[in-house]
Amino acid sequence: MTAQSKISASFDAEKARADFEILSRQVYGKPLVYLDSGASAQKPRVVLDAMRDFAQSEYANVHRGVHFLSAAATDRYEAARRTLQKFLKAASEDELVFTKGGTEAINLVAHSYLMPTIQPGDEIVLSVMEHHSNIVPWHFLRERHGAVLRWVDVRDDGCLDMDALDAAIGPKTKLVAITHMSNVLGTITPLKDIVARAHAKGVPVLADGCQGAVHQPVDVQALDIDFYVITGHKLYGPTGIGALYAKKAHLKKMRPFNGGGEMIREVARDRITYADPPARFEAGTPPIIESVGLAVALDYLMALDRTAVAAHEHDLLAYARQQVGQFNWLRVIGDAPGKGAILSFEADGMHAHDLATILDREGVAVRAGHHCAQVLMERFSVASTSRASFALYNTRADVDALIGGLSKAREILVHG
Amino acid sequence: MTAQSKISASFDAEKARADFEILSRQVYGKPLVYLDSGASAQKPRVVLDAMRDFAQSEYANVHRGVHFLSAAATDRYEAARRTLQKFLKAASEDELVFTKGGTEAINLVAHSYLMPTIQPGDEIVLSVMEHHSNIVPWHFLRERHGAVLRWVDVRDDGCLDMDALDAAIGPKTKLVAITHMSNVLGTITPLKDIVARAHAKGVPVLADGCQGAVHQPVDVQALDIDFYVITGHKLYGPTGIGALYAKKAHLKKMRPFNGGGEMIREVARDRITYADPPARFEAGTPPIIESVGLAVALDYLMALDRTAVAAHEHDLLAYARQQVGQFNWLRVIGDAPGKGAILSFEADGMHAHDLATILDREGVAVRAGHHCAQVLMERFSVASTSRASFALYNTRADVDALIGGLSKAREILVHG
Amino acid sequence: MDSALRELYQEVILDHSRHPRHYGAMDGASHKAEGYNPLCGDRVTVYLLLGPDGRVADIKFEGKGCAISQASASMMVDMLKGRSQAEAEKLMQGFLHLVKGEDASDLSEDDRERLEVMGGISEFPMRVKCATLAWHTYKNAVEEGAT
Amino acid sequence: MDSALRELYQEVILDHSRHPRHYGAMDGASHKAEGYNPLCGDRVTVYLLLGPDGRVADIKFEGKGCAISQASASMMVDMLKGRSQAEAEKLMQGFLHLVKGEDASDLSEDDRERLEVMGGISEFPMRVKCATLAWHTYKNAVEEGAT
Ligand SMILES: Cc1ncc(COP(=O)(O)O)c(C=O)c1O
Ligand SMILES: Cc1ncc(COP(=O)(O)O)c(C=O)c1O
Repeated sequence: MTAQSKISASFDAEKARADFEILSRQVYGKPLVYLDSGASAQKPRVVLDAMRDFAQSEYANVHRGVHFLSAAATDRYEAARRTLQKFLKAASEDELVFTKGGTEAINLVAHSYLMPTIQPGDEIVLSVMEHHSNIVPWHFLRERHGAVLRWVDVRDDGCLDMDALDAAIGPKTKLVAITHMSNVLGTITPLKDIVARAHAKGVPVLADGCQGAVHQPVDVQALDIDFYVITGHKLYGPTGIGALYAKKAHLKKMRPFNGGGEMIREVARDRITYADPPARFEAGTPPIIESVGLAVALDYLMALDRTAVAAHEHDLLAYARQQVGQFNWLRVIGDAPGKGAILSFEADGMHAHDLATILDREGVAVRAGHHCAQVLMERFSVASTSRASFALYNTRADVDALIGGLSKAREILVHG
Repeated sequence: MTAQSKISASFDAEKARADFEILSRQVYGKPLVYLDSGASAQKPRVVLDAMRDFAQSEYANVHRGVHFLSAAATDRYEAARRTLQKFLKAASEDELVFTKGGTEAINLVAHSYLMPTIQPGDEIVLSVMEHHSNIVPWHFLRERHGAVLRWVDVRDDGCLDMDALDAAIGPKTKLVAITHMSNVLGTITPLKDIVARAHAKGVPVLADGCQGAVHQPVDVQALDIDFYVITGHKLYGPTGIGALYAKKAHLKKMRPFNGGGEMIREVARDRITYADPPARFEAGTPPIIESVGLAVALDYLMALDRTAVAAHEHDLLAYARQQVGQFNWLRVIGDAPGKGAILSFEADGMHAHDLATILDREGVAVRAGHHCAQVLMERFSVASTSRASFALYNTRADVDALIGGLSKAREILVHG
Repeated sequence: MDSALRELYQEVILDHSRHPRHYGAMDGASHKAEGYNPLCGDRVTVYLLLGPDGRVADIKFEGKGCAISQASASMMVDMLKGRSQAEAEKLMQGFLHLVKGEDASDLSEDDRERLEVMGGISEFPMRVKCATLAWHTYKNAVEEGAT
Repeated sequence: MDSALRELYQEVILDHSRHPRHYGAMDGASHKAEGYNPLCGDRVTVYLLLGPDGRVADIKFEGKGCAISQASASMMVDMLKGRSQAEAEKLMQGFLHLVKGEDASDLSEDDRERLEVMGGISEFPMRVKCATLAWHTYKNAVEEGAT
């Protein structure tokens, strides 16, 4: 504990809190304790300022005009792509496609990469801890094209079962689709190892980095990963934007996703040709103002000492883990070594929704439910869990409020 | 002219201008004259304020939590849907699906409504003045499913050829996809009449209202239209959001579009069921902050006397039309009676891009190019046009600046 | 302690949720339906035996869920037993109004008194779905659940 | 009058665009390519006759476009004629640097002087593509356009 506290001391969460206006608000007369960043993170002032400033001084549609504002907006939009390239350490900015979110990015891969060639019996390997966004697009391929989903289990502590992964990847596997970090268990998957094993069998890998990219630096080249997905609103950025990283060789071969302006080369009555990537996959007016906000959010993150931030988040998790350890009526789900700062649990005699309601009245925002991970709920034989997820702006005081709220809930619901 | 000026006097454009901060900026030391609202409109302060206020005081993910912020955000998101319902006069809020923009809304219809049942030889009727967003999704159905595109011509003045429309709708027609207002010609199509003719033959109609809904009130029930598409950023709202209106009977039968969180009912390893509309079509975290901005933009519009706004815009168009009439070296493309406030033209000896560059240096922002309407360019045998598009915040002074800029451009490029 | 919370989790509610009345499956049910709340994964099954006159001759429920949904289901079966379809419908409408904080004066005085303990839910709009799950499931059973 | 604009639309440029040199199709071209700018719909076709040593024995172009793209194409054919592939490549790189406002000191003095009129484009980033269209098309013709 001491060592950890020492490391985390190098990140000043109190100072960071001041960047997030919403964190100083009250709910029901109590200070807000926001432990739902896993669902969506709050946005620092610089992000909101940048979006507003841009919208009221440089806004126009992109890629379409030669006039000043259009040029300025296009510059900002393309600069955002380069910021993202830097954030994910991609080889080329052309390997980054802006989407409306993480979900759309995964659908893009299902639709444009897999669907054109998938055959009945072809297999997609995925883990039982995937978010629905990394399940449903593959179910579509099952329903409509006869693909087979091969599920890789997790161990009881929430670790991915690597032997099961090896066993699942076979000659018919067309893709491994795996989360970088579970939004329920907090488990971080060994992506590099997974990619190596899959590539050894000639199988490409998609990582759902919607959670993973928030809590650790990502280097898509070092990972040698084929597809990597992020979403803006969890990265302290705006809603309405996400992105797909894909290796150029894949993008070049992928067919268009949505059709419309910007993604074409030439349109005639009876024939059509398409633009090169990434434009080919960005039909219509893109999330322009959102791209500006996302770039600032990524810059905000990159300007921090991310190792220190990670240490801080781990400290919060360890502290919370230790504190809930005193409650013998509470069962934590997910205890993988090195896991990210997410704490899911069940409490005897207290349904997750009742618990969340009571915590809410204490100002403590947690999530209750299946967390868009019903397959995982089934794996752990629960209908729902409560989840506290920690972000860079959380503190030990937030954990204390959670613990206090849990005791109160127990008092009301069990001893009441 | 007098009559028109009198009517337009009831809308105070100068006052409205004050709502749009960007309009008071300068470019190259000249006052900005923004005549590119057809590509994207500027956003009033109330919209930007509302988004910012929401993001820094009420933000969380929607539909997912029981906590205060999540409830507040969900309320705002669903209230935005009701505002949109009011704006389009839909029978039920469940008939409105939020999308990332107009383009995605049309793709949704192509993918979820037509694709599951389309047969080789089935026909889609569309006009030659469609935006690529209302062309490319149908080209996909042609390329991949053997659908046939039946093109309806426009007359030389830009009016839709209604006889050609009648002739095009036949027993194999599965959909009429038509713009409500051309983004190049300004032509407004007689939607009610079009719907009546199509329905008489049992054919549903999709209207691309990305431009049309900006310049006139829409009543989807009075039109009896099947699908109506809008995009936020042209409606003085944010980027990253648009919407599809669709009759409930259609939505109920449509299969999902993207797969992910929120759009499912139950997900298991080997089976899946989907949520009811509209959730079924809103996979993943939606554009939450954008929905708040869109609602405020629509309220802003609805609070205006829209007849007066339309009269004001028509006055600008008539004035501009009259002013360019003095230039015998300039040819206006699109002169349909009652057309919306868009002026496209060709100028002898001046390529649209050179013209736009010179106008830009005068502070005048116009669009040059094919305007994502290459089929229409071909119809009028031009490679590109220049386009001035007027919004509620434009004034006769803006027209004067345009006219002055045109003379200057002529001086440089032709007499220079 | 938050008074809204205290009202929501009244002793009566907690008691109903801990010791639900008429809990369990029913052999020989004439109607049956399963309700599901996708938000939390809660599930409830309602079993009905309707008499020839449509009266609720017997009713039971089964399922897992939060205190609110369990208590609501338990109170519902308690109160529906013996009612005619028209009476049941009236009770349901009154209940729906009550939990949404709307006017529930249609209810008989006795019904209103018994249901009053659920009135606190109107302060918790995110939980209204929990309270209404069993009722909607009952309705489904009657309308589409003939076994 | 805006000086950047004056520099962009210099007399030399306007003259080239109004009276393009070596305009038209070429019979017996050894290489040919079509370039297309999707932004504005402009199109240019470059015809080449490469000698056995790779030298540009003859070159012509055809197409419609803005003053910048026409002038740039016209100057390009004027200057490329007679050059070896290496010389042509060097000229092209220098030109690309010049219009982007980058260091173009690689160019010979003579070339730099002749191309200088295009330097004004660097002030108009949105128009750089217009200026480079013909050059990229030439390159395409050499690399993939053997007839
Ligand atoms: C692991 C994971 N994947 C995917 C998503 C989907 O992201 P979005 O909802 O932004 O599309 C989420 C968040 O909801 C997530 O936690
Ligand atoms: C007529 C028309 N339809 C569709 C669109 C596409 O809208 P968006 O780019 O917002 O998706 C536009 C604007 O670009 C348009 O003018």
